Amino acid sequence: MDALLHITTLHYLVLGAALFLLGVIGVLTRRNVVIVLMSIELILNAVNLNLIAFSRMWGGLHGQIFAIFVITDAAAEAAVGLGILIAFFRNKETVNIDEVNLLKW
Amino acid sequence: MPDPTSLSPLDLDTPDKTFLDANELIINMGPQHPATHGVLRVILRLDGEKVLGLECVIGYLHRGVEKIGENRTYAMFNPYVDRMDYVAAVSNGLGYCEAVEKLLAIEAPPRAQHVRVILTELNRLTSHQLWLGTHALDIGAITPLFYTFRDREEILKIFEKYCGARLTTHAFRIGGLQYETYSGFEREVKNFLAFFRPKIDEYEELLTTNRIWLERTRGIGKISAEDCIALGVTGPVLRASGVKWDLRKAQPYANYKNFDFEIPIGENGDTYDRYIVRMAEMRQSVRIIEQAVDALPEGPIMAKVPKVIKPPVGEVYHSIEAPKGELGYFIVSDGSTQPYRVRVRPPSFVNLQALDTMCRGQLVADVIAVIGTLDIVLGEVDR
Amino acid sequence: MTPVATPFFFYLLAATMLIGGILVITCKNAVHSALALIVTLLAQANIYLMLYAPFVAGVQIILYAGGIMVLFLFVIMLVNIDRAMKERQFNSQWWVGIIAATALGGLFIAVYTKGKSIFPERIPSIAEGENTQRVATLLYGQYMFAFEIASLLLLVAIIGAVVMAKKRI
Amino acid sequence: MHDLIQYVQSYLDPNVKVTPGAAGNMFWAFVYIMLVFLGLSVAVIAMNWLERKILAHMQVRLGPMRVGPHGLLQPIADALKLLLKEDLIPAGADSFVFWFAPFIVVLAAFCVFVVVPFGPQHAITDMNIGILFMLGVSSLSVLGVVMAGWASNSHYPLIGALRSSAQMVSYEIAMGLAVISAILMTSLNATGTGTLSMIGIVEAQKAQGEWFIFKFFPLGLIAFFIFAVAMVAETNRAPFDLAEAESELTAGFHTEYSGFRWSLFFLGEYTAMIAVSSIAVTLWLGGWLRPFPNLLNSPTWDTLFSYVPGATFLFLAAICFYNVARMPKHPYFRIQTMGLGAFGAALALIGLILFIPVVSVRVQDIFWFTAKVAGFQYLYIWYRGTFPRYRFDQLMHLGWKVLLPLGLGVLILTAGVGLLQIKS
Amino acid sequence: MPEETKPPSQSSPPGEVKPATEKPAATPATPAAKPAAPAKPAAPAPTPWDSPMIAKLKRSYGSGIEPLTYLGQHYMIVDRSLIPEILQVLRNEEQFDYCVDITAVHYPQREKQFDVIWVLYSFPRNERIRVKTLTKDGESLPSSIPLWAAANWLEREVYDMFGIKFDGHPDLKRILLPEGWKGYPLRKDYGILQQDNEWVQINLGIESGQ
Repeated sequence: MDALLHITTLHYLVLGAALFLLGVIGVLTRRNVVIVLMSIELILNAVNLNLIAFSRMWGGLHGQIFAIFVITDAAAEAAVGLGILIAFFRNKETVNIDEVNLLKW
Repeated sequence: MPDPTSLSPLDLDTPDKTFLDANELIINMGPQHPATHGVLRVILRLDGEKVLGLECVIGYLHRGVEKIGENRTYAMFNPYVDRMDYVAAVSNGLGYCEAVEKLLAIEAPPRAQHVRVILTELNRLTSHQLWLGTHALDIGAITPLFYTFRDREEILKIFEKYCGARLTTHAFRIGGLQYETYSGFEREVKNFLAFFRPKIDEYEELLTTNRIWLERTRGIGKISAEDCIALGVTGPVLRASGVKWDLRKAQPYANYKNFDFEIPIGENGDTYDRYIVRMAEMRQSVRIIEQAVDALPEGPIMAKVPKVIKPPVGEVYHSIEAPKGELGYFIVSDGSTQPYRVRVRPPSFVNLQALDTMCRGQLVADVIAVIGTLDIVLGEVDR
Repeated sequence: MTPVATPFFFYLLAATMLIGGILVITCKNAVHSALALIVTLLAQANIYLMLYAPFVAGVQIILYAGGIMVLFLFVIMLVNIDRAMKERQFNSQWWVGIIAATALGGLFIAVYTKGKSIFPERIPSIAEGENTQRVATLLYGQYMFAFEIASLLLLVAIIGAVVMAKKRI
Repeated sequence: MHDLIQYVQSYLDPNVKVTPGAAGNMFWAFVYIMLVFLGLSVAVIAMNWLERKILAHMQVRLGPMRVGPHGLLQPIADALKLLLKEDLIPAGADSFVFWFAPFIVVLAAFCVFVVVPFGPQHAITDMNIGILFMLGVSSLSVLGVVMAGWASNSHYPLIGALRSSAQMVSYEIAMGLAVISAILMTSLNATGTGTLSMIGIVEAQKAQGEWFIFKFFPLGLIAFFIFAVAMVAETNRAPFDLAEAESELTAGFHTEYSGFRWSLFFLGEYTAMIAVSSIAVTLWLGGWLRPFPNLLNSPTWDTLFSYVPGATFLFLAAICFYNVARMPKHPYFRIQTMGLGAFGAALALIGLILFIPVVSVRVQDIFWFTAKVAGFQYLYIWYRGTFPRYRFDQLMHLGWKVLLPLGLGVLILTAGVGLLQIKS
Repeated sequence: MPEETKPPSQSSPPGEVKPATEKPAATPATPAAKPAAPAKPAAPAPTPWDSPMIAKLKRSYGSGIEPLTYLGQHYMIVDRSLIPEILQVLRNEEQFDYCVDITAVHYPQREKQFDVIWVLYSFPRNERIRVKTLTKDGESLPSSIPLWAAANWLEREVYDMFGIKFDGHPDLKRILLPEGWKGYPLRKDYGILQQDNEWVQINLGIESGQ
């Protein structure tokens, strides 16, 4: 009980791992591109959670800096990913990732 | 085919087209829409927000005025014409009465002519005020509406005192006027003019140099003089494109030739120029009314008109400069008490045709500005 | 501000995050997924606050919830989701995905149970009031180069997104 | 029990100079939350009445006159009407999202006030990322707008939602740049470190003896101007009310809403207006500081300025009494006259209470802050009465091609000038 | 040809029938008998119209056009077959650049049932004329859209109200009445209370519009 009530770094890590797994399942199983992209966001957030938990554990701030970089990266990823999605949708009128099976359109 | 909902090229119920469709988007505006000034339906073909073309669907207010005219006597039809362009009812009556008078080969006495000019020009003021208020409201400025309506009220009070009605006045009779002016008519009109002059400046203060107003109206809905003439567009829209043509000068009717006034014209034919032209027209109307009141002659107000109006067989086309453009009446008489055919040439109807030309390449929000600047009245378009 | 009632809030936020995450990957409607993701992100911002990382929490709210997710919602509304909703939601290799994820989860559990001992018991506390200043000092000092690269990345992403999404260039 | 009393009393001690949140005093934090909530609700009701009256007088009409003296009870009547109206959920709408969207807008608008400093100790709490929190939370209201527009399952709300979200996201950038240039100014002190805390920003202005709007003239003024334009766009108000352009999109994203849920949007909009005005006041207009802190800083002036709150209320009361005297003397108007008189008397009483030095010292910060925010609210109404509406592309043009470069320029110049000042 | 066309419009058979039946209803209060007398001597007749333009037109088209003046307004009755050419000439050579109106009049007793009238105006000359032709029911006329863009809706309205077709019109469909309406309301045989009840029942779901 005490292990549950006394929140340590491990708790955050487990939470991050669970989130990461959810993201992985989403990426591997969903067909809707938008939801796949959102699952990737979940994965990135799980990573961020770990980084910040470790940063707290060691008392440094490098983890937070990395989290900020990851967020920047996520923004770039979302912008480009959604751009591709729009271009794809305009040509094929679908958001189904299974139909992205050609190297051209 | 007979299903009215299938009129449009787009079936609005099926959401198969999205905003990202690579080709074009067709959206429907109206007939119930706050910015279409009545029951006008516009089907827009859009590329994003850009208008590729549009089609007007009209007729929602069709009452068969021309058919009614064939089944009423000449005098009985007179009130009906007020209901076409209901914001400029006096102009409509003037055109109809003059057309029948021409058919009867009689002429209203000078005093009646003067009063007609006064009332018609006052009516032009009300029409332009209503236009200004609603046009500004369409573009998002809510305040001018209240200013114009405040001042319009003063004119409507004069109408009400003169003939008992404010909007659909039925002010004129074939051959002259039904009523002598009430005592103090001249004084009240003069007072109104003194009151109204600074009000035009007030309107202009609100809008003419307002940056947002300039951005919203300059270069919007441009139409060249050639296009105007080809499309039969008349009135302030034509004048804003730089054609100095006003029926009051070109083919004077009533006794407009006795008055001194100018025809304001624009240069670019855009929405801003039309605004400027109409504002200048209000000032000119004030000038005309002033001259007419000063020179109001004494005398009878009714020409010798037979009790039953039976014009000789023949046909006549008579047109006047209504606030919206050329308002023509084509009347065919077969010698009986009823017109054989009354044709109204409504300015709004013909001007509305130009909407497509004016809106191509503009944005959706501009369509609303352009509909406002055309100053259409659906009662007149659909008759 | 010292976090109060830490276990309670931790479990509340963790539960919110996990339920949100599950909804993200199971919802039929992409808009609902996006909303669930927003809930997850906001809960995570609160967890950052508990971890004495207020600046990252603020960035998380502004950038993720206010920026990226609006972009997502925007795109979902632009593309037609009606058809996608009627279709099958999971691909035919879904069981492979589940197995892979389970394996990964097993790996995590193994690592955490083994490596539990290396985590220090006492967590050193840092002055929260100076968090922003210290992040700034690091970001514009030690990580200057990385910062510049990140800004370049964003520029490339902007141009790339515009080029991708534009109809006619 | 005694501990509890002490716990409550501890914060009443005049020596306490921190916010209840910072002091860790849950009781007073809760009281403050309730006070802010109540105050905001009253402010929104008052805004509603004032907007109608001021707009009406700008447009040569009277505005509400029937319900209560000079329509004073009109907002309450309207609120009742809205509460009693049927809460429609259109067929085909996504009912949960539709139901939930207004709450997000309201929540986002209200949450901002957690860090708004009404005085050096009059704030719910003081976060050291205060301004970041404010911008972040207020940007969440976009989500509510988008959800409302999408869930209505109708064309006009969807277009309205897309427009307003694009607009809000775009103007957030210009807004952020303007905010950063103000934050840069806070670092012009001995240690060279600035602050993101709302209270810290005002304290910096106090320490530098200058409101940031006048700092590095005209840089502060330009930054303030950018923020003032962007905040109008943020709140979807005229002349940037494209999302609600009734001539184009009927009512924008809340076209399908009715009754209680619609009134939540209304509440959210007005609260957001007050919230962004509070940010502007805090960053540039010296927050709770009284006017002219550096020029007229003798104790005489302090006392003189401490009389202003009471005098203002007395002035308002005098207007009420003047109107009582002008009321028609017909028996029909008796209740109206009495109501107006009672309202005036209440105002006068508040005014008199504010003259008591003990009260005045504690409350004048709040008064100055509120007065400045009220000035912004008047500006909002004034804009609505005078400006036509921008077109969407013009709006985007203004946001991206005018305000954004201007904001960047101001930021760079502020940094440069600040650097020179530190060096010299 | 013109001699044939004029009399029917002057004798106006429907006009004689109509007032006889509807006069009591139309003017019940006024004494109908007396004022009929003074109106008689004032009946002016159309006089021939002569101008350089008419002379030129006469030279090329001869008896195909009959120019007349009535009450100071000029008009010409043009043979149906000459219509395309005459309008072309008026537009391009005589500078009638503004098509004011296109309309029609129905004379059910005549063999050529319809008068179709173009009202034209010239900005350079400040002159207004009317061109009139006679056409049978079911016969179509050439569209004048290539000459005046304004003719588009005006021709549609004539089609809508009279059922006269215009060849070459790009979008000739009803304009004021709904698509699918039966009958042409401004024809004399279409009663004033008449309406397309079938259309009303199908599309509006009510028994009748009256």
